Amino acid sequence: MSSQALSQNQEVFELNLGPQHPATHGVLRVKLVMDGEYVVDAEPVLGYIHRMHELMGENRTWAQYLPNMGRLDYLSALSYNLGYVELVEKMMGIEVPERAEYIRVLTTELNRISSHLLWFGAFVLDLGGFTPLLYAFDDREQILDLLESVTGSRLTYCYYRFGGLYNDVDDDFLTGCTQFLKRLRSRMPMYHDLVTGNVILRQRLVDVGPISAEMCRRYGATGPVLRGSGVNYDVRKNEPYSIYPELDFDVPVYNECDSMARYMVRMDEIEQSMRIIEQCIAQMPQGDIMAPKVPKMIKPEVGDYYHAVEAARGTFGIRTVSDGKNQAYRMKLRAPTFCNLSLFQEASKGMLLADALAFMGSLDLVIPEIDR
Amino acid sequence: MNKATITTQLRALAATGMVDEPETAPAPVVEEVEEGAKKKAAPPAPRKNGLLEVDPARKGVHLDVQLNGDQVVAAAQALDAEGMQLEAITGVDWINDNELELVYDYSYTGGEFFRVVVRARIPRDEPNISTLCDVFPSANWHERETYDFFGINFEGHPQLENLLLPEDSDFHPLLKDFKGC
Amino acid sequence: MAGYFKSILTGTKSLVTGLKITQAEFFRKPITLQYPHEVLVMTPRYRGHIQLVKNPETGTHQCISCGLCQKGCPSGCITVRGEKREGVKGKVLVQYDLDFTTCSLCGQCIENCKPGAIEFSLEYNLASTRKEDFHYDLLARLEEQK
Amino acid sequence: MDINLVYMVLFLAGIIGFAALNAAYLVWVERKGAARIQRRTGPSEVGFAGLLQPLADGAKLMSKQILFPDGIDKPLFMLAPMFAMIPAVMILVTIPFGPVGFGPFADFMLVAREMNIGLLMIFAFASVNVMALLLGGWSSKNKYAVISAARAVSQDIAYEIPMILIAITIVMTTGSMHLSTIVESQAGGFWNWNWLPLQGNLFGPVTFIIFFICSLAETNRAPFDLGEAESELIAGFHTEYSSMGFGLFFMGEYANIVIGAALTTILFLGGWLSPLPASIPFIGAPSVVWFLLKMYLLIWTVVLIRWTYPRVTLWSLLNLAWKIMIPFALVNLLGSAALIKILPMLGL
Repeated sequence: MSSQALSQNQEVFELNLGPQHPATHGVLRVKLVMDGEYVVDAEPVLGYIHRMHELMGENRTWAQYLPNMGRLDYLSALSYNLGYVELVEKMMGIEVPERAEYIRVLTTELNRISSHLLWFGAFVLDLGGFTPLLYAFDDREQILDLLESVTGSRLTYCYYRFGGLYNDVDDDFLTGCTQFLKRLRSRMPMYHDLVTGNVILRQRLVDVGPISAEMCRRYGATGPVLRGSGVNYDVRKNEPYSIYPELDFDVPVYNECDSMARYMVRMDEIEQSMRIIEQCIAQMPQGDIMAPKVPKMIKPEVGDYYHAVEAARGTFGIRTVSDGKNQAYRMKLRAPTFCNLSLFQEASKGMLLADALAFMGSLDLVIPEIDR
Repeated sequence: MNKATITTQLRALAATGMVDEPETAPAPVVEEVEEGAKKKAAPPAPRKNGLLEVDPARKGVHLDVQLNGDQVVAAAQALDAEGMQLEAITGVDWINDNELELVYDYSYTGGEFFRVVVRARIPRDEPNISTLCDVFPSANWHERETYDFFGINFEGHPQLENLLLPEDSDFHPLLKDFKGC
Repeated sequence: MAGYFKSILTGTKSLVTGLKITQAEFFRKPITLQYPHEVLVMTPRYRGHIQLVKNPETGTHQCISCGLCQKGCPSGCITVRGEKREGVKGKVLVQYDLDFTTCSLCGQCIENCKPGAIEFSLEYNLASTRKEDFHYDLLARLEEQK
Repeated sequence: MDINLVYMVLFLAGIIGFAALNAAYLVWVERKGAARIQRRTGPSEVGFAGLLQPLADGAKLMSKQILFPDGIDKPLFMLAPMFAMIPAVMILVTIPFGPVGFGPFADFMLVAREMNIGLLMIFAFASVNVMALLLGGWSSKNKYAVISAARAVSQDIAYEIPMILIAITIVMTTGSMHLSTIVESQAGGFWNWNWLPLQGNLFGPVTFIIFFICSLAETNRAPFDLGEAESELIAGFHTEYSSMGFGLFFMGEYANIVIGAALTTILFLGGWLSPLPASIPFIGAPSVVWFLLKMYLLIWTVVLIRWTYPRVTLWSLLNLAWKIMIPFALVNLLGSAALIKILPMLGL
């Protein structure tokens, strides 16, 4: 692409963005070809923290692979845990007790809120505003404290088990959740006043980084990126799993296709996740948290299986091939931001550098998940 | 998106690919698999080409199609025309059959729950298959990743370089005969 | 033209709102913890590295050296060794080493443990410049706790 | 020896000390203020409430090695930080801080060397500041720094125009470029200050805000910190600078903030004049305390703005200058000219 630009006698230069750069939030590298401040071509270069999780899946038992799930996307680890345990339960035909399902959904949604809050802060940081980051961290810290009190860890959770949970939640946690929701509800208007309504932010986001629904489809983009392009697709609604069909929540969809739409989708998703958590607390039944009969050694039937869940960043899918042994024959992890980032090269053409970085922020990248 | 159209098209595609076998030949894989598991016999023989309608609650997909290697582009075009999106491309190394399997996952984001998986088996010694980049741009990175891990050569790919592995690596870690580096 | 002035006005209003919020936050108390001066107590379920449980009756561990924790560990960071001794039923634990550098705190070992001989500790103040400092001898650690 | 010369040397030393002290402690104010805005505590370890932190930072910067990347234009590279600091000190020399206002030397004017065309000189030297960014960015041989330098130049040119247009309005209404005269012409209470139209400045409050915004943009402060936009250009023009090279850029930035705030105070907020009429004893007396009060209030606003808003993009920044501020300033210039003629007719 750079050669093409050069042949048109444009005065272009190459700019190497990353792997150490404040805006890439990790070790992503983007090879930019710039014409002044305009991006002629942007080629993401991946693999700086590639850890070959898929190979690890092939030489560990099904249960031993669980901790890996928390290390793909360290910001919404529980969604990935959920996807994996549900896949294994699907293969083994394990019925999960209802209480466990409610706790799983509750904790996953808490994790989704914390992930979106961190994205919110980091995104505004990309745009040059520092303070909202720390306000968001303040709220996120409450979630981490709550999750720590049940799961024992703050980031890389390993809480779900095949057929249930590691341990039960107590009333303190549930009242803590209720209090937190009350607190976050009172904070959301502040976020909207300070950030959403800000004229500078709107100028930087409205009509910047347009991605059409067709482009999303061609690139396999999912999650808030897709919903910001006016496509009403959420795995929780469209391919229901766990107890999501029993819960009442909306899928926020914006038709503007710009960075602002993606921003608004995530902010609205925080509200919807709060609704889900409230319902989970209200409807949570008493009972066991582990299925009565979970085989000690997981040996799924021969065949291949697929399961998808809605992680904070889009559709997380696992395709696994079992040869009847206690280890997977093949474990494919389909990471949402991998696909979401792949459209960056086409979509960022002709953007200003500042806009391209704002656009990249709006994709909500988590590099360990892209590199796996 | 029309499920019936997709099913018909893919079935026809699978049928044309089968030179020796009649269309009715492939038995439902699920049963075959269960037998194999019960008997603890030698691993089941590789599946024949064909289309299976499987239970999504158990398998996670609705249609499971196995095609010849040269038909995946046609299948992708048929699915693209129906508005499906390519979710992932990956490979499986069937070292005992001396074959590599390519797995293409398609999903539909328009509302209905519909997932299709297209597979193709290619010989392990000559891992060549044509690229989907012209149909789905998302295939670009997925194919580069598969090239990284399996060394599969996607013919016609615009930039078949290592994506996740280091630029100078010459190993393919997901091949079953990979012994660390 | 009216839109031009209106956009300037609404823009200015949003900027003033932002200033009001930050100025109001300025007068509120800090929420951060001054770490070395103030220290948090971990919640009971906090996952520190594992340790041997001390049986209050016998005053020693409950490990039967079955090695299930070692077997179940995804990263192979546990080494358990037991010996046959005369006059004692079963094996006697002689070595329980934990390589904390590779541990991912998943809890597989604790779940696998039938007699409930290991638990998560609440230790989090762990920092060192040497790798060897994270190779724990849990038996010795239990002795120290006495 | 001429006593005036002694005064001058003393004042020069004082001004340099004032600039350095301000730079050091404005950093402290900025860090502490930002921390409190963000519900943190900020510097707290070095000295009481971290008050010695700036000294520790300074000592650290001075003890660091100066790095010269390969292939840089070394003379320019070394010259650039000086261009950032020297004009700032030169401008501070001409700024009158007002009479002491109390005690035995109540009428003693705190000014190093005032000139009758002080305003002109300030703008002349303020333009040199752009050179620092341009040279620093250009000589670093770093693509990010070059982009940053290009941004800084287009930004500073765009914002100098409305700033000077408004300054001309003030010169018209007061009839002088002498800063003390400009202040004295605003005497008689805060309603007589230039930020209200009573003296003939037609869109008084608007021009005040425009001037303030321009001074933000001139000093490359957030939200106009396009030159050093850290999430885009890492550190912009001073990416490659270390040690006191960076330190001078840093001090220059804070000295420029002081200048911007001082100039706004003089032009619009009555300088060292009390907001109340001089007839009221003690509070009504003009004093340097008033000057500093107004100036630091403005500086605090600058700090608050930095920690509240996201950064603008280059286009919206230029749009703001060319499409909003310059038309306003021009209309204001013409309107004020008319108002100056009308006001005497109304007997004001």
